[in-house]
Order: sequence, then structure tokens, then C-alpha cells
Amino acid sequence: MIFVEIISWIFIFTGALLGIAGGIGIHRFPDFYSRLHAVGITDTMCAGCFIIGLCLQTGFTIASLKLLLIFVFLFFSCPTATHALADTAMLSGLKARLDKEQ
Amino acid sequence: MIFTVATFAILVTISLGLARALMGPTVYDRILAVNMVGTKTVLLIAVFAVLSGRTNMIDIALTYALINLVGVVAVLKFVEQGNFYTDGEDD
Amino acid sequence: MSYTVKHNISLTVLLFALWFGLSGLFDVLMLSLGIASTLLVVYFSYRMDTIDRQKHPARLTLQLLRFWLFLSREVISANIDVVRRIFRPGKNISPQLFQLPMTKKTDLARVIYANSITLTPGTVCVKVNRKAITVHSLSKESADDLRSGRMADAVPEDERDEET
Amino acid sequence: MLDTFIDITLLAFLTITAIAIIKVRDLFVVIMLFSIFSLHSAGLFVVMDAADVAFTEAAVGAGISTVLMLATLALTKDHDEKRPAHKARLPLLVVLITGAALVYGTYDIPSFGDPDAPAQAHVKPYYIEQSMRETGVPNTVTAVLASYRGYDTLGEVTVIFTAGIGVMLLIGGRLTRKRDKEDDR
Repeated sequence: MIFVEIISWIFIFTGALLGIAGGIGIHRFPDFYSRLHAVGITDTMCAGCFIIGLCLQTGFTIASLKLLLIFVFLFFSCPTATHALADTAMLSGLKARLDKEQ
Repeated sequence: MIFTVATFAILVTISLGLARALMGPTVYDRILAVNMVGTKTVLLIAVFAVLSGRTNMIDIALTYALINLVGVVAVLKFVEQGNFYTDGEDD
Repeated sequence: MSYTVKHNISLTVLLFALWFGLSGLFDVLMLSLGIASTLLVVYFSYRMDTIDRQKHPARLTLQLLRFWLFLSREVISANIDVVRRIFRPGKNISPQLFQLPMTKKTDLARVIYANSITLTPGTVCVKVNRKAITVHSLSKESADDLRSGRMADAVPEDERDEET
Repeated sequence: MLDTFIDITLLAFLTITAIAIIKVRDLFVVIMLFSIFSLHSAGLFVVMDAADVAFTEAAVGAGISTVLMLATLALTKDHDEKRPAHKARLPLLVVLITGAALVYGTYDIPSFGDPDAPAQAHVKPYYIEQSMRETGVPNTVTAVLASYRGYDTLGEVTVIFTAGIGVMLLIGGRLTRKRDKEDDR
């Protein structure tokens, strides 16, 4: 049991670190389009690690099923939201700051 | 113990997102930050529910994850209509 | 048995499983209420004509599972890459905006392809249509990785679906 | 201890968001900030163990009302709030006095979770003990709302339903007409 506990701690801790990394990322990156990628971290792996860690904590119950459902919904809605946002920004003429040496 | 760390980390992330939402500079940065805060709040509620043993509370996080989807569809609809937001930068 | 009937049945089973998973109640009154609401929703979706419009990707199940494994590996490695770029001091990113040819023929495969590009941090699909995908990527490396077509090859597609 | 910490942090976020809502002129950003505000409130309600209120806040506050406000914004032309022509001194005074009176009122409220409070003393033990047997609903709050106060809730739902129909007749009619015109072109 202590084994499962430790694994779930590792997952939650990784999720916490990734969340903070994403939070720092949206302040470190210079323009809107690159910030999208920083938010991508918090939407995908950070959320995933948290959910897996919590599932290990609750064990095989209805609660873990609900947690997995949350994960699935986030997994489908987050990229859609990101794409909609990027598309709108592009339509409105917001320029991306690109690398000059390409 | 680990839950304290997790809650603390999520709150830090939310505050970073909130700072971006307030600073801008463009409208899209703000929407992006709001999205992130939304996801983090779902996680915060889930973590708190498991932490306090009141697993019924996970339903709220689930509701919000679903509502998020509805919100995204609403935003998409406006994008499609084209009268959603057409200016470039604000401030 | 026609396609619609089969689809209605699978939808009913799926919805009821969802209801049961969310409520976890066993007594007769609640179960019958759950069945009633499931049937009501199936009837509504039948009336709203959503069932035939969207093809059920049941034939792709095995391929989809393999794809999800591939995708989760990609997502994890992309995450590590972006986190490294966040903490590397100085000039750490080289943003690119480029077009990829659209190799998929059905709407479903196009959506899966574009969504998986967005889902991996470091690349975001900005615009998608029948001919091409416009992608914004954080670095030259991830752009080259997408250009190599690894992601496009991994996306499952059922060629028997009619082209749209 | 952790509860108190989360409470204080979320309340601080709420204050910051509220100030930002007042400052920002762009209405779209205001709607986005409103949805953050609702989310933080929902989080607060969860920490205070008020699951049903948190449910409503997450669904109505963060979800439906955001969508409705976005829809309103799409129907209107101006996306920027106009600066008020004069300073709102008198309203500020009224708000301050009301707020002070409310804060003064909180001193008489029994503390959070006090077992001797009037709300805990009269009918609540009965509901907690008997509601499962009498109604068969697992959640006590739901049992009270939908069974013991069933007629009351029915009345409320009727009011909301009527209001919804009214709004749909007003706005929905306009939307269809607009679409018809576009088809004619």
C-alpha cells in the first residue's frame, strides 16, 4: 500500500511542478502565440499527472471513474479551446513574433 | 502533506495566471489566462475533494469540466459568425 | 438490422453506463428513473437527427488505442522539451509559422490530426481546412518533427468512410 | 489550517478580480474576469462544504451566464464600456454605508459550524435523521429542496421557466429574422 502511496505522491508532485512551470512560462515567453504552448503544459501533462495521482489515492471507486471522466473532458475541450483562440487571434490580425533566421 | 504541496502549487499557478489576465497586453492573452485558471480551478476542487475525503465534491469539478466544453462551443460559434472580436490589440 | 438501430442501441448502452457510473445507485426507483432519462435522451438525439450525421468510429477502435499510446508518448516528450525551454536562460525559443499539407480525407481524421497537433505542447494548429494546416511551433526542432510526417502517419483513418 | 489558507487566498483573488473588473473598459475582458470570479467563488463554496451552492455557481455563474453575456455582446456593436461622465460619489457613499451595516450585522451571526446556532437546532436534526427513510434521496439538501419544499421549488422553477420563455421570445425572434435576411441576399 505504501508503494501505491509513494507513486501517487510522485505523480502529484510532478503535476504541481509542471503547473508552476506553465505558470512561469506564460510570463517568460514574449508573445501570445508562444504563451499558448506554456498553457499547453498545464492543460495536458500537469492535469494528467494530478488526475492519475488522485486516482491512485482514491483507489478503484466511483470517485476515480469521475476523475478519469474529468480528464477525458479536459483532454477534448482544451485543444479545441486553444485552437479556437489561436484561430481568432490570427483572424483578427495579431502578428506572431517569429524567429528571423529561418 | 502532499496535498498541502499540491494545493499550494495550484494556488501559485492560479495567481500567476491571474497576473497574466490582469496584465494583458492583448485580449487574447487574457482569454488564455482565464482558460488556464479555469483548468486549475477544476484541479483545485478535485484535489480538495479527495484531500478532505468528501468525494461527492468531485461532481462539481466534473460539472465545471463539462461547462467548460459548453463555453468553448459558445466561443467557437461566435468565432464562426465572425462578429466575435475583430480588433487587434487593446490598451 | 439497420445502421441507425444499431447506433441507437450502442448510444443507449453508453449513456446508461455513464449514468450508472456517475450515480452508483442500485435501488429500483432510481434505476428505473435512470433508464427513463437515458431513453428520453436517445429519443431526443434521434429526433434532432444527430445520430446519422456523425459516424461512430467503432471500426477504428484498435487503431485508436494504438494511436493514443503513441500520442501520450509524444505529449510527454513534448512537455519535457517545453519545460526545458521555459527554464533555459537567454534566447530559448525560435517560433515558426508554417503550413503542412493535409493528407487526411475524412472530417474525423482531420479533426483528430489537428487536435493532436494542438495537444502536444510546442505546436499549436492555428488554421485548418481541406488542403492544409497552419501550425505555430515554439521551436525549429518540433516544426521539423511535424514536417517529417510522423504524426500524420500515426493518425488512424477509415478509408471506407465517404470523402468529404 | 489548510482550509483557512485556501479561504484567504481565494478571497484575495476575488478582491483582485473585482478591482480589475471595475478598472477594465473592454467588455469582453470583463466577461472573462466575471467567469474567473465565479470560479473562485465556487472554489470557496467547496472549501466551506456547500456542495449544492458550489454546483449552482459552477454551472450558472461560470457557465451559462458567461455564455449569455457573450451572446449579448455578439448582438451589440460596442465592445467598450463608455467612461462615466461624472464621478459616482453619492452611490459610493450609499454602498459604503450599506456595507458597514452588513459587516456590523455579522457580529450577531453565530460562528461558522456552531452546533448551538438556531439553524442547526430546530428542523435540521429531523431532516438529517429522517430524510433518507422518508424520501429515499441520498443528499439531504436535495431531499429538502425537491421533497419537503417541493411546491416551493416548483413555484421557483415556474418563474424561471417563464422568464426563460420571455427572453427567448425577445432575443430568439431577432436572431431568426437576421438569418432570414442573410438568406435572402
